[in-house]
Amino acid sequence: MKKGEVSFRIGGAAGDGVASSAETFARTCTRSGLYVSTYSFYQSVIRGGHVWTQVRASESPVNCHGEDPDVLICLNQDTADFHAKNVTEGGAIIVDPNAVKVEKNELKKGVTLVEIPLLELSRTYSTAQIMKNTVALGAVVGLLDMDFDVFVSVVKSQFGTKKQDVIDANVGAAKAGHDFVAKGNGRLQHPARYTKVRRMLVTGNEAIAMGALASGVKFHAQYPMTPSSSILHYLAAHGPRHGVVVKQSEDELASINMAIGAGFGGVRAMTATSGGGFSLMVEGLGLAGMLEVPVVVVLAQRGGPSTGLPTKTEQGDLNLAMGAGQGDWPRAIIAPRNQQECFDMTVKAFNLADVYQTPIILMTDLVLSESYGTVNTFDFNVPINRGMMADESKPEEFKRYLVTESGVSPRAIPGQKGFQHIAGSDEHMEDGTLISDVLAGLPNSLEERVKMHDKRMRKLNGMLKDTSGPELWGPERADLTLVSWGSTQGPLREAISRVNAENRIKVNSLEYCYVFPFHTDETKNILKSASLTMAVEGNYTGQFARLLRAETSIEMNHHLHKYDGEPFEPRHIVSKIKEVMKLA
Amino acid sequence: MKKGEVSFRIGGAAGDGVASSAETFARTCTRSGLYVSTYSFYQSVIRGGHVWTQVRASESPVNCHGEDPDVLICLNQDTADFHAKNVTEGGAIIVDPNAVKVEKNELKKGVTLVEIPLLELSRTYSTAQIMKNTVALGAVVGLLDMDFDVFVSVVKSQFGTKKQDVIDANVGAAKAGHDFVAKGNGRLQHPARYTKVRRMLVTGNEAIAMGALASGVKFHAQYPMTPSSSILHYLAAHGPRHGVVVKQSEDELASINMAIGAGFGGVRAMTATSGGGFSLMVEGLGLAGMLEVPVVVVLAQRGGPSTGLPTKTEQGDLNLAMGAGQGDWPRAIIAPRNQQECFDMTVKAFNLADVYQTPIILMTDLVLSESYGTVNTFDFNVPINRGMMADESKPEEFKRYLVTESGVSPRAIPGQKGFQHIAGSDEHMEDGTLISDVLAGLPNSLEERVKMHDKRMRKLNGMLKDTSGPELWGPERADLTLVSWGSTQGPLREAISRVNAENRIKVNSLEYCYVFPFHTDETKNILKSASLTMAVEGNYTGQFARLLRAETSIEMNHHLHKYDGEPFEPRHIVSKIKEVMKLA
Amino acid sequence: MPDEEVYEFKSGIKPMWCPGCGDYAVLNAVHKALTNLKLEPWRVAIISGIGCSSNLPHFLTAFGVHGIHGRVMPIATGLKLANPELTVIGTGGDGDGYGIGVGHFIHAMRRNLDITYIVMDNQIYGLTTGQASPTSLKEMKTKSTPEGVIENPVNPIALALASGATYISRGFSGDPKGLAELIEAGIKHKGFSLVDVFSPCVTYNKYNTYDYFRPKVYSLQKENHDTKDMGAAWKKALEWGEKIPLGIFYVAEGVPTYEDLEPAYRQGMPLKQKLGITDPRELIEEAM
Amino acid sequence: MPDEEVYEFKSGIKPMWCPGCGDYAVLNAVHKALTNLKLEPWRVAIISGIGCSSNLPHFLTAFGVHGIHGRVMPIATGLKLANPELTVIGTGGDGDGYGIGVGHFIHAMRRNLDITYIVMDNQIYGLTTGQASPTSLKEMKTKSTPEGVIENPVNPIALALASGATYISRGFSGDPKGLAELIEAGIKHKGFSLVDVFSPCVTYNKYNTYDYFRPKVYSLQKENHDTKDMGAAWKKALEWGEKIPLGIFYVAEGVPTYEDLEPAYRQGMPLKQKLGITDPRELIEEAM
Ligand SMILES: Cc1ncc(C[n+]2csc(CCOP(=O)(O)OP(=O)(O)O)c2C)c(N)n1
Ligand SMILES: Cc1ncc(C[n+]2csc(CCOP(=O)(O)OP(=O)(O)O)c2C)c(N)n1
Ligand code: SF4
Ligand code: SF4
Ligand SMILES: [Mg+2]
Ligand SMILES: [Mg+2]
Repeated sequence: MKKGEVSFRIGGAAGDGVASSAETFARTCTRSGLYVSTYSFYQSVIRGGHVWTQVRASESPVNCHGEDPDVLICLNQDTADFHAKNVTEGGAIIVDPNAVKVEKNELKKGVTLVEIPLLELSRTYSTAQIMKNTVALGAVVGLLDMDFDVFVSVVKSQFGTKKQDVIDANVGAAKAGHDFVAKGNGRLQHPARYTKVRRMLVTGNEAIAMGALASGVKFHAQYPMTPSSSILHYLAAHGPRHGVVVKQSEDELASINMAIGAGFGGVRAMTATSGGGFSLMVEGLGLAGMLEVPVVVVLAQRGGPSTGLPTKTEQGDLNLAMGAGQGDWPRAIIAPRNQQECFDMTVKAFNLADVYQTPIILMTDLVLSESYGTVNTFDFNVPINRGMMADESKPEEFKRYLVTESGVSPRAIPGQKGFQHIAGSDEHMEDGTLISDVLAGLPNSLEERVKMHDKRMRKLNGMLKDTSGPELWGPERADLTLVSWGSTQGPLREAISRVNAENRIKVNSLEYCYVFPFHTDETKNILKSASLTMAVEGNYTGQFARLLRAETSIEMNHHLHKYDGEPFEPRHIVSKIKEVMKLA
Repeated sequence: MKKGEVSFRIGGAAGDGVASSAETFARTCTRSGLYVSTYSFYQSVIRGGHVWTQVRASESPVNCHGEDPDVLICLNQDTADFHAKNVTEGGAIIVDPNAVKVEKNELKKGVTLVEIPLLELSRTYSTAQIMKNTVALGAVVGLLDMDFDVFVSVVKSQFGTKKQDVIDANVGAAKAGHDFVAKGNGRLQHPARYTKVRRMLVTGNEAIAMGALASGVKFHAQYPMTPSSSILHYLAAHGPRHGVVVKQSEDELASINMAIGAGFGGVRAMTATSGGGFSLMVEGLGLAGMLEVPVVVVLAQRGGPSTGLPTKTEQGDLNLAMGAGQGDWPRAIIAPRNQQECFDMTVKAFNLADVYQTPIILMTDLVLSESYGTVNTFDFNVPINRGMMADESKPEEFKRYLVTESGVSPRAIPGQKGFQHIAGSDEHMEDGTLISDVLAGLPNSLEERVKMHDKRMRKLNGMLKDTSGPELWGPERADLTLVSWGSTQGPLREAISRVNAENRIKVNSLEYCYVFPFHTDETKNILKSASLTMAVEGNYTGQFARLLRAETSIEMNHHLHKYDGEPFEPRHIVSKIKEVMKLA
Repeated sequence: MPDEEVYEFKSGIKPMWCPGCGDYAVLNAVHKALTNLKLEPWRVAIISGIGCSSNLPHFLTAFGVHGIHGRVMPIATGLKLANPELTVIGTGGDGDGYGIGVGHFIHAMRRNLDITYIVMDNQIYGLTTGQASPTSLKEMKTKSTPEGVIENPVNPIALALASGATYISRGFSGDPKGLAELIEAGIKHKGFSLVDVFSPCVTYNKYNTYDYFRPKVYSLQKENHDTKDMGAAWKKALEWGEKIPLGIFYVAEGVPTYEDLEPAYRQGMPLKQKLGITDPRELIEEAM
Repeated sequence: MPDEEVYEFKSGIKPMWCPGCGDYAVLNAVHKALTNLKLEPWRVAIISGIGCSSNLPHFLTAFGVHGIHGRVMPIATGLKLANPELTVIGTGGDGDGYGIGVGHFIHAMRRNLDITYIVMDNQIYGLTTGQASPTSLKEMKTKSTPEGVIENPVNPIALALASGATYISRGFSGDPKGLAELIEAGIKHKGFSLVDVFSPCVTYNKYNTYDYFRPKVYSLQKENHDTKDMGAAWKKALEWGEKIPLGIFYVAEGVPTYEDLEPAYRQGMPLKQKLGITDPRELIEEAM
């Protein structure tokens, strides 16, 4: 066990309530003033198989779920078999001895085996199987010397005032577990200072949904798909109260086209999906690019190709996002690095979409979408820029697709008298009429086309200026520069801190949140003075490194690719750094 | 007029029969032993607007439709207004003086204005408006001193034996035009030597369809979309007779998935579309990659984005093809450079698809798909390699997704006793069972995933070896190397020949037919000794140059991009070369 | 209403349809219906897909989206939900609506949004120069079916009945007056309205011509068809051959529309709301 | 027939469905039907989409494709056309078949291919953990519709009647024997067969449970329903509430199947043909 932090893991089978118990614990930690980062390892089956969730809680900010557990709850034998031996020195394992056997001689030094008759104790409070988890949670609260009242407050929030009996049962069961360990059946080194600092605990998806609400989204259409579904769930639950129309569409073709219809109608519109659904949005995205309709599209990546690893993480859809839609059209791709950026970048995405009147793609991955992280209370009072609107007083001068230096044209929306126009997917002229309707075959049709295409593509220049370059984190001069995009930031920074603390060499990290339009000049500037470079990304072919090379000609010296479906842990990166730098 | 060749152009409005009259002329030239290349300029309207077709015919091979016309038929006033002044010195213009006025003082030197009462003469033979085109064609045959009987033979082939009255009318009308000019109303410099060498005249699409027939395609599903539709038309007309099931599907989602079903069923299967439809195939392509089902997909590009320029050419879908489908999966992209390669590469595509059990994408563009070119009679006796099939005698050893060095696993098809398996889009094990069905959450599930993903991706190595590198055309050492892919070859080679003949400098051309997997080593080898480079491609962002840079770090020194919807003409390239090389 | 409130709906752009194309009559009928209803062009939006027929929005002075092939309904749905005060009309071809778009068509109908969908059904793919469409009759020879269509045609009226459309009608370009009336009634109807139109393609469909339909068609309304009787409507939907019914097959009045049920509208119309969250306390609290 | 010709259709893989899931009964029924029909596993192919229900092929010893969400019908169509000698069965969920896939469903039915389509209709999205499906009843509360569904459900039986399916039936996982019979008859039927199955999701649909259906369902066949009468079938298709019919709604015998009409088959079965063109002269001549 490290000082100041604890990694808690609970494992069982799908259907055992692993994730929800972990959430209860994560909230208890958050309300105890700790920073939290979680990860759920689960499968594409509703029941059975093996699943586990880790909650890492620390006095100082944590950006990933860490590595081996300090405290482990084994809800079934598989969990003991797979995880018990990994529990860190000085840690604890909680099992129901009537159900699970632990091989004691495989355990690390000083690991306490806490045997609690979980099921038996739970029976007093409820017949529900899941209540045994609560007993175990209570025990953990006791072991870690946390304030039991904080736990109670979490349970109360979760079940609300209307379910007093459920609350009572849970509190009772937890108390039984708590008292069991209080009676000397185990106690850990007091792991962390608990405070009353209040923070939020959100998944990346929730942060995006909140960012959208803050930004004034008024229309959200989505078809469920892991790991994007909880955006739909959150917005369906909270949107209508704030006037947001939230539609589960019949498929993703419909989602994107509904969002385009709503965007054309003048409201802020969004959709969200994963790679398979995004594949179905490809044609619609190009349509939005051509119609110049703002729309925000969340692409939450999971393991591919095809259905692939539906509940596993990957960063394998960058080529897809870059290549979506026939022909060339301007898009921006943003890959938030953590839950806070999920909120902030959603706000940014809506503003970019409105200002540049084109689709903005927000890319996350399963681990960021679904993992909880603590954030400081979001400021919902966000900047909102709806972009260029037509001059209400001059309908006669209005041209929807006016050719401008910025590529952005004045916008008008249905209902505005005198501003009627047709937004057409065929190439058109400034007023929206089709070249083929009025200039079919006339020599100047070519010029008109070129003018309009150039205009659209000029938006890329503006978007480049309106977004910031990659962030160089760590020492300015380093022996090795890691290059990454999106959620890889978390384990990567931790790996760097560890390496830099333990070795003579210095490593830093170049992190991309704004992926496209690509910040070529900044990249070249920074990387020209890099000694050695290594791209760290969660896919097979190194899609981001290819993009970087296509934009800068710079080839990474090394690559670390992970595509087994699991997120990077700091140690994976540490050991690759050591290999590359020939450290012991 | 150049020696040994003639460029013929006929213009009018949509619905005037411009393209079919041009085809008749092109066939007449072909049967006269000339090499032919055509281009049709038309619009996305069925009637009206301005359209024209050019037929370039030459004693020596021609690879593009050339530039200004030598002989022009003006079916309407627009044609005279737009084209008459471009007719080359010594050329001829045919008009019906009762319908079209030509500004004589705008004509170039020595251009003969041949005024024929086309409509009046045609009335004797038919009331159909289109018959006046035939009169004009007859006149051209006369002007060019071609064998009238050859023209008659073409008409006979076109209308078949059952329509003797139509044949008679056409021959009569043509003869009237022919005799009109024979009476001294115009005669051109004898332009070319006519021979009896027999060649075929085919569009790129027809060549692909024939290549597919030769390769033994047994299933073709397609949804109509310009410029791919004539593949469907050709196969619908000729396929069933050769046992090919040809299905117009309800959309492109269905096309690709039907082809996958048929491919799984063991027959050679194909689909074809343009960018919009390909966008809808994106998810299905990834499925085929994952199921390891062979399928050939033709992507005939047109002007984008979105509906864009539906009847215009572009090379703007390379990013789309490269990025199609979430995650990484092995694909090959082949871009035939001319009609002959359309045939050959279709054969190649079917073999690669079967050998590597993965989708192969054949990319053309409107100008190659729809333009006619002469080819030597296709050899239908093509090599057929169906790839690795399971050992019929050892069903018990069969594993559909056996991990092999090549990444290719033995294949078995429904009907084969003992070889039953499920091809699944979820990540699976060697025998096809899903990881989530049998290893849900077990630690070795990660290994199994990695093994299988690696296996699939290894196919890229084999495909790289089984395809040839880029072709260097022209002098080995040059001052400027043009880099291109697909159909740009035609005008580009002609431009190079012209520049090299007229200047001190030497230009050569590096041409890619096999676009992906990318031939990195060959490219580096060749380009490292290039003095200056220029990418020539038909899109805005330089998609191919980006690919090349992503694969090699090599940045082109110059770029020539065209995206006005029209194909390159040699002179566009010549003038850019001159600009770049600072020639007068 | 005073005269000046009647607006011109025809734009200056001349359709490039073939002379005789049925779509001219549809355009005129739409124009007439909109004018009769005294709608204001800026409160009307016409959404179309891709096809000859889908060019129609350009020839009107309303707002519109000329979208992509088959996605008329989703675009119209998104727009209508964003601003339910608009009169939203979908238009397009049989390929667009009943072929590639038939899934969206089914789902749009079961939502019963207050949208009017006018399908110019020429039983052929016009713009792509003459392939079979989902309504092409069996055995019809086209470029894609040189030996004749072997599929049974889609029956849009029957599909609409099976899917909850609340106004189901069929018109004919050869009966422009009747057609305008059907469109007008469809727009007035609160809920999803289908106006299926026989709109002959004179260039690529040499079979289902004006002369093909003229002797066969008759008006349901002249026959005292009961538009409230779903069973009767079903029977009429299946009628095809010597007699082909035109007019209103079925109307369900008073069925709540999607707009009536959408919970977000309790906060007002999306387009008119203030953006963002004024009081985020509840959202924040819940996430703690 | 001698005993040894009856093959085992259950594979060694254990379904991971929740205990009590209706899909177990469907699997058993499919198994029973295939065994009863004495089919050979290697001549049977099961095509599915994505969803809990779509995992079914893995639990059988036949060939199969576990494809992508919503595309069961195109994959099955391609396979059947390539090799019409196979027994091709489509399976999947209500979301898969009637939601994202409803367009293909309509087009597959109008083709009348000799395919049997078994839809495990649990009126919910199971695998994605409980959102509304196209058959979720109005007002049902789900994760995506916390205030209740506001759409009218898809009526698969009515759609099938409107689209030309020639065998239309509905089963219930609570009646495994009846279900197996429906499936068996569906496979035997020459032409497109629909077997819609109420297959309760015990985890995410707490409304349409076994207990919900048991008192309501009754057998059409026990009521002497005339399966040849399309009008009667239509009426029964609309029946919902206190009484819900199970069994065969409609059968059209002797309608030519797609396979009967496909011109390419005059040359034999695609799979068995020699590849390539032996005599290309005509093709060459035409291109000269
Ligand atoms: C995804 C996609 N596939 C194919 C096309 C090509 N396409 C354009 S219009 C059309 C069909 C037109 O038929 P219909 O909808 O009946 O309209 P019509 O021209 O007959 O009025 C097709 C297939 C397209 N634009 N987009
Ligand atoms: C294109 C696409 N969108 C979304 C998904 C996610 N997804 C998987 S299964 C499913 C729905 C499952 O519902 P249903 O078809 O009714 O099957 P059930 O699980 O209820 O048996 C969805 C939306 C997907 N796999 N592919
Ligand atoms: S091709 Fe047919 S549908 Fe298109 S404009 Fe001409 S007549 Fe109308
Ligand atoms: S979630 Fe529902 S449909 Fe899925 S296995 Fe469980 S009970 Fe069956
Ligand atoms: Mg049509
Ligand atoms: Mg379901």
